[in-house]
Amino acid sequence: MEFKDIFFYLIALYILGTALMAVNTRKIFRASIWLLFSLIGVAALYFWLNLEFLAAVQVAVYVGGIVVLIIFSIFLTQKSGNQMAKTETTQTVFSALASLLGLAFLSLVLFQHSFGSDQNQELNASIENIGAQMLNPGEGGFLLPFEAVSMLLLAALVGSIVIAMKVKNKENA
Amino acid sequence: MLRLENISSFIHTSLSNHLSETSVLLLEMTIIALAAITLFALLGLILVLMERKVSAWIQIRLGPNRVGPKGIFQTAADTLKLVLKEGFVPDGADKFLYKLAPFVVMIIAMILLAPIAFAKNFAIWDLNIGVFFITAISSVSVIGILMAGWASNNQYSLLGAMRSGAQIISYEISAGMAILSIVVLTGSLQISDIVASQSNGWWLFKGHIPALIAFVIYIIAVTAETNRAPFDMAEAESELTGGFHTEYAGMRFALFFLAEYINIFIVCAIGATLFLGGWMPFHIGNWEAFNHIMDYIPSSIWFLSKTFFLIFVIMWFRWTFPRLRIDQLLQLEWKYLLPISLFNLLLITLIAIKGWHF
Amino acid sequence: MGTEELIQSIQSMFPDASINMGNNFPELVIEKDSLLSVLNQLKSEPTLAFDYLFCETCVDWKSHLTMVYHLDSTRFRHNLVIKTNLDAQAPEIESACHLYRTAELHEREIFDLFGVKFLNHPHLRRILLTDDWKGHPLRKDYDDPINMIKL
Amino acid sequence: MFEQVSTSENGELVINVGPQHPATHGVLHLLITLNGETVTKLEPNLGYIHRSIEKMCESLSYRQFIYTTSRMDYLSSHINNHACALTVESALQIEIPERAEYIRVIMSELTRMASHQLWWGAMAMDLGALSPFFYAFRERESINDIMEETCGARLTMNYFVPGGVMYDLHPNFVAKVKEFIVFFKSKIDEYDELLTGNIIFQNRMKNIGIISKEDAISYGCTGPTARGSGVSCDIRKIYPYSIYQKLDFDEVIEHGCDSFSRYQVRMKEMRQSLKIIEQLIDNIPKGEFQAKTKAVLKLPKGEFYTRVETARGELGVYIVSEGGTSPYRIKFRSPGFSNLSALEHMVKGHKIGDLVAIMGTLDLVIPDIDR
Repeated sequence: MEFKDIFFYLIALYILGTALMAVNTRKIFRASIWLLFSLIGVAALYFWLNLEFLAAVQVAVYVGGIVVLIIFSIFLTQKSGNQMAKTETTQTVFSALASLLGLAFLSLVLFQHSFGSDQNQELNASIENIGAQMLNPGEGGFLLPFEAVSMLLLAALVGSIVIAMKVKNKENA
Repeated sequence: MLRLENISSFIHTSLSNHLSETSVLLLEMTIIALAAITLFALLGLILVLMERKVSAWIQIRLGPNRVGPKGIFQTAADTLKLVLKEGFVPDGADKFLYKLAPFVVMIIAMILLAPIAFAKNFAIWDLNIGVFFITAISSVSVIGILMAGWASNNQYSLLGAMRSGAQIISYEISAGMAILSIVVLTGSLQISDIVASQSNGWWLFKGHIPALIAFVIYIIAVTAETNRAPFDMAEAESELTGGFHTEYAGMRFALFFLAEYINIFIVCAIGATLFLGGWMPFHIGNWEAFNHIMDYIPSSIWFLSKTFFLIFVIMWFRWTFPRLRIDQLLQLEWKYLLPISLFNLLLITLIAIKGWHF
Repeated sequence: MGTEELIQSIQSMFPDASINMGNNFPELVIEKDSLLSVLNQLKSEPTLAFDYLFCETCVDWKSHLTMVYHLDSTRFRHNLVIKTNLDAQAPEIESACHLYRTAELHEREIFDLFGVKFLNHPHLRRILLTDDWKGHPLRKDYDDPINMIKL
Repeated sequence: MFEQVSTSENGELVINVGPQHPATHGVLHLLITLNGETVTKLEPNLGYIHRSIEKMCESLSYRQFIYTTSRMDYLSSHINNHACALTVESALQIEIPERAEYIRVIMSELTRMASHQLWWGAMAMDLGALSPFFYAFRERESINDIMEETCGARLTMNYFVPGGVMYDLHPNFVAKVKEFIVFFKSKIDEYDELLTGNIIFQNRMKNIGIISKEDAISYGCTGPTARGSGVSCDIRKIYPYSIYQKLDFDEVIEHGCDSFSRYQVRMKEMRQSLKIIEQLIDNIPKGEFQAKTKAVLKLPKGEFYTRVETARGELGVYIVSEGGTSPYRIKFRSPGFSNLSALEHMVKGHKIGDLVAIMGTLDLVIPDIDR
């Protein structure tokens, strides 16, 4: 095993460990912090793959954005410091079954796929290439999904503003 | 004259002559880690002393003047005191997160140091997404503050954490826009490229008025992002007694304190790199003799003097302005800075496409 | 309006009450039950307009307590003192804080230090001393052998 | 004394501001309820430094009780002493020498300026600007030095006694005060440059902490707090005492009703105080500094009330005498106590940062409130 491989397993172990902690802790704030660490681990994996841009996006969007949002919503709910109620046994069984099913499906796909065919093909993950593909309307371009996603985000933004304004009006009246 | 870039290459070549590639890598990593930690300690000591001296100067006082000549060992003595202080955990606090928070803030400040070019060919990791890496990682530092505020089990801390969360997230956008405007002009995210693009003049001068606007917005936004007065809502000692670090004492408090100064250094270093040419010496058009003299000054001196000038400006803000209110703070960002910086970015893009810059 | 005229006009307004000139201000002595109506009239009468209660306090005369209200008119700049006697055992009087907001804190202080109960006061509780303090220090019969030094 | 609660029934945050809090400038305790950052309820809890001065005075003689009042509003100790001395003098009908009157007014106005300077620095500090505090203290120090030379003390001077003042002026006094007038005239412009014109400061002060003229009267606000709402309430003008009648000065009234008006009133009052001192300092009459009084003072039976204008507002001294050597009942109507009652009215609906700013403009001195 090479030095590089040891690093991969270390990162993988870290991601899995923190993810396990995230689902097992019964304090909701701690769960979000473990999730944060897990997501940082994923970013580390991207760094390991030399995909710096993706790694930085992972950190900026998931860690700096989504986890902060989660933490904010935890702050705004009351009694966030209390322990959450223990999950019921049936719930545990069903979620375990669902996870196993997911695992089985994923491994099926993984084992059916043959890796190695495009190993020699250099992956061009430079920013110029990403930018060009993002704004490419033709074959292999991502302009349409990019615009669709931005429309969706805009709709979400407007929707949240509308909801927030409605609550304020009620308070005034 | 001793130049930093020569030292690094000298170490690399002398190590490579004797050892295998892996061990050279490991040894260099260790050296860099030690150097970074030393730099941290030094920066902390210098910046805290500088803050105290600058504030004393502005406030017609003497400042620290007992420990060592002109008080230069004052911060070292303070650190010693803080190390010896008992670090206790308040009742009802989330112990694990309470203890973790200062380290999160500190580690993030350390990671941010990686892509900064201290001198010619002298950076820890000149990765190809340099400035984006910094924007991304610095967005995580808010987590440490939120953690500290929540885990302290204190309403003041919680309010401070909420404030700083809202504040940092908002001002990150403006800071990002300001950084982006230089990236648009340069066409690269890599710090070495950005510095190289300023060999014939700093972007502050080359980019006309939009660059100047971007620079001003950048300085305002990073002042807010590092929780410095007049935007120190997270601490706001007269309102929230100490904000998110109300309950912290001893070395844990010192880590927050240190991280604040390291963050100031980093944002000022980025500001100097983006707008003031990083380690590039100051040149004036065709004045060959003048340019030669400027070239003779080591690049590290250029970089540090620009950075410390910006640090001084930020300290000057702190000791002059009253604090904004939280809603005014957010209003400033969302109603003024963000629209201005968006429009400014458009202008800069136009300049970059048309090649109107020098 | 001179002081003489002021005394006369107030006397004509309240024929039952006695009014005479004190050392500094004219003093009107009234029954405690008529306090609110007197204050109301003094405040709303346009020629008097006593809109500013600048001092409200109490004096313990051992046999009885006396509430003292110092009134001022910000328009005409004339003053009036209103006095009313209270029972020493169970002192009780209507609160003036609906007419003069400043009375709210002053009455809490008097309640705290003299034990006068103010009816219809929004939140009458001790203000300076702790809630479990025994007695009312400014009463003449109050005794605290530890904290009080007798000269 | 109060229940430890962190959230109210409807989920609002309950915070104890004080008794140990940097913004309360002393041991004031405010129990505030917050909805987000907005203050919805405010309840002051007083008495942390209550010394029952009124009770103490009942066993002190008419010479001694004046000294306790220096400890009430320690920033206007001369003016507090003045009120007590005036009460005793008016009851005993003591004529005091003109020299003493001049000294008293000069000292009072110096005290007023020192108090306003401290307020200016402390209020700026409440708003997060730390440097003005040091600038304010530079000027306050020179006033304190002047006081120290003549009175021997820097804070609780105890200089005014029934019948005049305790000692004659220090020979350097006139020269030093003149020096200070020249010095301070340039510095007060510096104050304006540093803070008044600052846009952040103006945004923090304007239209914040509004109290209308009617409310200000009803809440019993006095001093700059009321004058910022357009209430004419300067006792020096409306019920003149000492030699204020002979002096040429303006009562500063602003009509903005907000924090900025209160700020402006105090800034302008400092200039008016300078004006008063300028009129007096060159013609302090020669002669006695203290009238001959009996060794033991006995007030006639009756009630005596005196009103003076301290730096914070109207101070009333109410003495009920039974003819003995000590008062039967004494009541100090302190300006801070009444001004504090208006705090909730001003703060409600504002942010927690504004609470601090508004408290700064009220210029509360806690020993004055607790007594």
